[in-house]
Parts: sequence; C-alpha cells; structure tokens
Amino acid sequence: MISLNGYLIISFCLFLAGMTVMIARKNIIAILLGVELILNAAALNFAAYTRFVNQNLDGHVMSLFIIVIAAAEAAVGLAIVIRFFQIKETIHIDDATELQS
Amino acid sequence: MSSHNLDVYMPVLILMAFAAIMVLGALLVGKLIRPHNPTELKVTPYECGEEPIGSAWSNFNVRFYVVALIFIIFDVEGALMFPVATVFKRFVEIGQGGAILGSFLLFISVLVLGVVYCWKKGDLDWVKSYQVSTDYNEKKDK
Amino acid sequence: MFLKIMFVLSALLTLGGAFLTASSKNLMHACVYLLACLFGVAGLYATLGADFLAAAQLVVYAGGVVILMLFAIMLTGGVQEFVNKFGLDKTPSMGSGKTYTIAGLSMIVTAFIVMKILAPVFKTPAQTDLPAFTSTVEKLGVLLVTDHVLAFEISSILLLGALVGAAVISRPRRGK
Amino acid sequence: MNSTVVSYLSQAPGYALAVNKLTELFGFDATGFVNFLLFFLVAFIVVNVMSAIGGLGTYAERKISADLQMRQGPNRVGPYGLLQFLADGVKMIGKEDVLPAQADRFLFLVAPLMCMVGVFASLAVLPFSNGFTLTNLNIGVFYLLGVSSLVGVGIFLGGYASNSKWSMLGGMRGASQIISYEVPVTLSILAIVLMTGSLSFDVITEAQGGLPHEWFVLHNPFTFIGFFVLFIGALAETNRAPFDLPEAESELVSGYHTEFTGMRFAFFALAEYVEVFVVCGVCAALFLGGYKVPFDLGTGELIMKTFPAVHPMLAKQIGNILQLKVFVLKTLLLYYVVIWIRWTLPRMRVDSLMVLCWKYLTPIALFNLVGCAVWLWAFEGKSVWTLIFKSGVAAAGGHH
Repeated sequence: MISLNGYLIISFCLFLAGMTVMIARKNIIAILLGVELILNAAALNFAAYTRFVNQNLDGHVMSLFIIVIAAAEAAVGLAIVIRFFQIKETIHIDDATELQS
Repeated sequence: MSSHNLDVYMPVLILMAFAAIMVLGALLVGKLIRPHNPTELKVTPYECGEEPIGSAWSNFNVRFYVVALIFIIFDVEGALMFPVATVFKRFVEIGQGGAILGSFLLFISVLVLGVVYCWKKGDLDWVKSYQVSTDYNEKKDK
Repeated sequence: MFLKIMFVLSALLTLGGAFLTASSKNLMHACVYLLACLFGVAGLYATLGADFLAAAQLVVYAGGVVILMLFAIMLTGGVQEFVNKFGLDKTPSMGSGKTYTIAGLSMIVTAFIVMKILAPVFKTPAQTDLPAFTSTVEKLGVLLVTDHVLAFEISSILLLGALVGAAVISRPRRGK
Repeated sequence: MNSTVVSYLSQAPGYALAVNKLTELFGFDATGFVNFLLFFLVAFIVVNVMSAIGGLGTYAERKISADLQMRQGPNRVGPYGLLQFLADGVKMIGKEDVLPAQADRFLFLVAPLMCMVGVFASLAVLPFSNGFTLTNLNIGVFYLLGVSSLVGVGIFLGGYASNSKWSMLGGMRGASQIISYEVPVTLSILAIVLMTGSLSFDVITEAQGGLPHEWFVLHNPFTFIGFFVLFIGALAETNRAPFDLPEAESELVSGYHTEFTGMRFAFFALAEYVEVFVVCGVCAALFLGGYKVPFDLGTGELIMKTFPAVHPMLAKQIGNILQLKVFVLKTLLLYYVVIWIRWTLPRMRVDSLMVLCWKYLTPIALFNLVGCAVWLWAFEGKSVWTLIFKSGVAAAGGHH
C-alpha cells in the first residue's frame, strides 16, 4: 500500500481535482484554490520520488521552492483579483474581457 | 543524526483527536440537558439593540490584505531561513562561518529592502485612509 | 503499523479535502476544505520522512496562504453572488452543471492521455529496502547553502518582487 | 534525538514484560500497540491537566485582578472559590445553544474546533522535563509555529460564521493581529535556533544551564532584547491585554465570540487560556532555561554523588520531578506576569498596535537576528559572561 504508486495516485487525484476546479469554476479565487491543489500535487511527487527512488534531498529542496512559489503566486494572484474587483465589482472570470477585443 | 520511526507523530494525532472529541462530545452531551427554544429575537445577530441591516459579509478595507501580504512573505522567508539557521553553527565550528553569514545576510537584506519599500510607501500605516480623507477635505475647501 | 494508519488517514484527508474543494458550492467552505487537504498533504510528507517539509507546509499554508485566501474572499464581497454595476454577473460563479460536465469529460480524456504517458513511469525501479527516517532539517540547510545557494538567493528576490508587485497592485488608489 | 515519553517509560522493567505478554496474546509484535496505549494514557493526563490549568487560569485571572483592585474575587464555590471554574463549566453545558439566523452552521462548529485542535496539538512538543516530553520532534519549534497558526484561522472563521458585524470586525482584526505578530515571534525564535543549531526543544533547553546567567535571555545583549520581543509578540498572539483588540468590550461588544454561547464560547475561552500557558512555556523553554535545575540537580547526578546509597534510577526520577516542577514554576510565573500586565496596562488602539508590530518589533527582531548571527560568528557562540570571566569557564558553561 505504501509504495511509490500509492503516492503517485494520490498526487494524480489532487492534480485532477485542481484541474477540475480550474475548468469548472467561474470565480477567480476558486480558480486560485485549484492552482494551489495542482502545485501541491507536484510537490508531493517530488517528495515521493526522493523517498522511493533516490535518497538525495534535492527533491525536498525542490518541494520547498514549490511551496515558496505557491505562496508568492497566491499573493500576487489575489492582489490582482482584489484590484479587478475594485474596478469591475465582480470576480467572475468571464468579466475579465478587457484584453479580448 | 539518529533514525526514528513515525511513532513520534503519534501524540500529535492523539491530541488532535482528543481536542475534536472534547468539542464534539461536550456539544453532544450538552444537547441532552440544555434547553432549546429559539425565538426570532434570540437568533438575530446582536447589535446592541438595533435591528441589523444587511449581512455582515460585505467587503472590507484592503489594508487587511496588505498586512497579510507582508506577513506571508515573511512567513515564507522564515521557512527558507530555518534550515540555514540550523546549520550555521556547524559551519562556524569548522571555520566557514563567514561565507554562510554572507549569504544569510544577503538574503535578509533583500527581505529588508521589501519592508523598507512598504514602509516608505505607507503600506504599514494603519490609518492611511484617514489621510486620504483629509486630503479630500482640503481639496474641497479650496 | 502506525505508518500505515497515518498514511491512510492523511490520504483520506487529502482526497476528501480535494474532492470537497472541487465540489463545494460555498467559497468559504471550499477554502476550509482546502486547508484540510493541505493538512493531509503535510501528513503525507511526514509519512515520507520529509519532516521539515511537513512543518513548512503547515506554516506556509495553514498560517499564510489560507488566511490570505480568506481575507481576499472577504475583500471581494464575501460569498454573496455579486451583481456588478454592469449587470454582468448572472451566471453562478461557483460552477454550474454545464461547467462541471465539461470539466469532468476533459478530465477523463486528460487522465487517459496522462496515464498513457506515465505508464512507463510506474515501472520505475523503486527501492524495496527503504532507509530509516532521519532528520532532514540539517541536510536541507546544507543543501540550501551549498548546492542550491543560487536558488536560495534568487527566491528572496522573487519574494521581493512578489511583495512589491502585490503591494503596488492592491494599494488603494486616491481619488477614483 | 527524538526522545518521547514512551522511550523514557520503556526503560522501566514493566514495559518489556507488557510487550512480551501482549505479543504472545496477539500473535504479532505488540510494541506499537503498547506505545499507543502509553501515549494515549499520557496524552489523556496532559489534556486533563491542561484543561484544569486553563480553568484555573480563569480563576487566577479573577483572583489576581480582584487582588489588584482590592476586591475579594470568587470565594463561594469550594475553598477560596477554587472550584469556580467547575461551576462555570457545568453552567456552560446547561446553557442554550443559540445559533444566529443567518449564521454559517458548518463554520460555526468548525471555528471552535479549529482553535482547540491548534492549541492542543501544540501541547505535544512542550518540554515539561527531560523524560516527560510527549514527543520531542526534531522540527519542534517550527511545528509549533505551524500548528498554532490554526488558531488564527479559527478566530477568523469564528468571526465570519456568526454573520454579525461585531464578530466580523473582531475576527478580521484578530486574524490580522495574530499573523502580524507572528513575524517578530518567528524572527526571535530564529535567533535562538541560530544559537543552538537545532529546532528541537530538547536540544535548545539542554544548551542552557540551570543558573540565570546560563540562560539564553542573559546570553548576549541581542537575546536579551529578543526575549522581550518574543514575550510581547506572544501576548499579542494570544489576544491578551494590552493587545486584546479582537474582543475589546468597549468598542466591539465581545469581538469574534459575540454570538457564541454555552460550550462553544467555553472552548474559545479554554483555547485562549491553554494557549497562554503554551506560549509562556515556550518563552520559558527558549529563553529562561526551560526545565534545567541549578547545579545539575535535574539529571540526578548530584543526588547520586551525595547519597551513593540511592538507586540511580530513583535519583533520575527525583531529578525528573524537580525538572517538571522548575518548568511549571517558570511557566506559571510568566503566566502571572501576563495576568498582571492585563490588569495594569490600558488597551492599545488598533493603529498603534500595527505600528508597534511593523515599525518597532519587526525591525528590532531583524536587527537581533543579524546581531545574533554576527555574535555567533565573531565570538563562536560564547556568552557575555564567558567573555568577561574567561577564567570562570566552569561557572559559565552556557554555550555548549
């Protein structure tokens, strides 16, 4: 049960859930939740390969940087969402059409 | 660096379970003995006798977000600095402390740069919105 | 034995949290479920022997990112369905049956493709005799100041950029 | 490195006997099961004692405030009113559970749960004595920071769930205050981690000595300031006066728990009082020598030397009890200081609160961190006293 495949399946499910959130939701903050799920799936994969395939800790360092980047991404993304809300008074993704025309 | 098994995490799970059992158990036990007769007035949110107007879930001032933003940057920097801080003493003992100190200080100084920027721009001032409103009044007076 | 129990609990928390995050109709609840899911991932890190990563996950996500998300939800009007001044927001923003159908179908397709690509990966020769769990904090620290020192320094610049950028974007403007 | 209370108890002869008996009984290795039972038992004791301490905290709060204001305080229930908290608890269970009409039912339950889980999980790493630490994780301090940040989420959700304006304001303020003050707390803890080279509470405590000049608070000027930064930050993180903005009675009625009644309110209060104990314990362990007893009494070596007749195991037990007492004494002294401050200082304004955190404590903590790093590099971690009295190395062994 506790094998590489177990962790890979969990991380795959996390990735699928994140993608589903990103596709199905129309709320920008909810989409950012999906991004967090996807980044976590990636970080989990790194840690799992470190444990089961090669034992050097480079994978852990990579996971740590993924966590760092996820935090930075959330900060900037949410700032953009807040600014968007201040201008448009909505956080519906379909209203973000300024650049479309 | 001794090895260990995962039993060290056992108390963590046990304590979390205890906390959950305490909360849920006390609420369930209380359900048997406590009275339950809600009236319309009783379940209105308390606003010192006034009738509440609208929902409380409205939007808030953005300065809360800026504080949380600076916090999360510090939080992440802490997560990166903790492992380095752990090995710093060992490097000092083998006489290579200078290089580690340099990289550590570089890291902190970049962090300080961000804080100084926010300080100069007034993001750390809680009452910034008041200044905006006084400016507005001055403009109106002219 | 305890390893298995902890793995199962963490995996259930992770998968349940992820599923509820994807299906919850209330944004606030989705955020709380995301927190549960991230806690589960921290538990999985612990079962992988990555003790520092588990704690970092708790500190950064439970303390930071989730609070930031909750704040952002409050700053954008809570969970109420907003109708803006242009009257644009008429569709439910948390997803409708149509969007979920599209997402589900595309996920099935993606899953097939990814599985096809990943099939050789599942045959990776994983080591059968696993080493005992040791403390990873010191090793991570040594790696961060030797092999990965450039990434360590650049990440501070990345965070500086994120801080300044986000502060500039979200700063309340005067006048308009 | 990862000593737990079970690895301590497993030295007792009964442990191996129980494991063998149960292994025969079950037919598989029962070590894990016995460990689980022991952990369960000890955790049960710790949880109960902590709940009692939390309850007695409310009693102490009233009694000390009464003392400071020349009043009597609770004196009806039990001797000196000591059982007041039990009476309160019984009353709380019997109170009606009012759920506001527009409240979020799910989050209304989750919020107190999250506070309790966060606080109780942080009890796991509190170093009561050398043997009696529930678990001595090698990520101890960092784990504590992560778990206790759940309390902030709990407070925010508590304010959000009740859908009352007072609660919402209190929850918003509480969350932003807690996360703000986590920055100086993290930075001053980081300075201590720098000095010891470990995140484990055990190693950090063992790096200090029993006598005050061997404590980290008097190790060098930077750690001296760092202690006060940590203490002020801890006060603010637990929402204690003068930083009790989230529940400021005069402006916000009762803050984030305005709408909470009965047991739900009781759990918020219990979580707060236990958290005060936890942060006092952390301050004591990091800066005030933790469980170290003067003159190595804690390890039982002095007892063994003076009274050779005493069995070494017994001497160790006596030492452990002494360590436990010293740790609890230091923590309760800090607890008294916390209550004393609450009833002495007036409440701060919300803007000066944020200014204090971001413009004073955080720069000071950063300066301290850099100072500690430079001190460690320049003097190789020797304390001020070692540098002053170079000959008195034996007396000032605080750095190794």
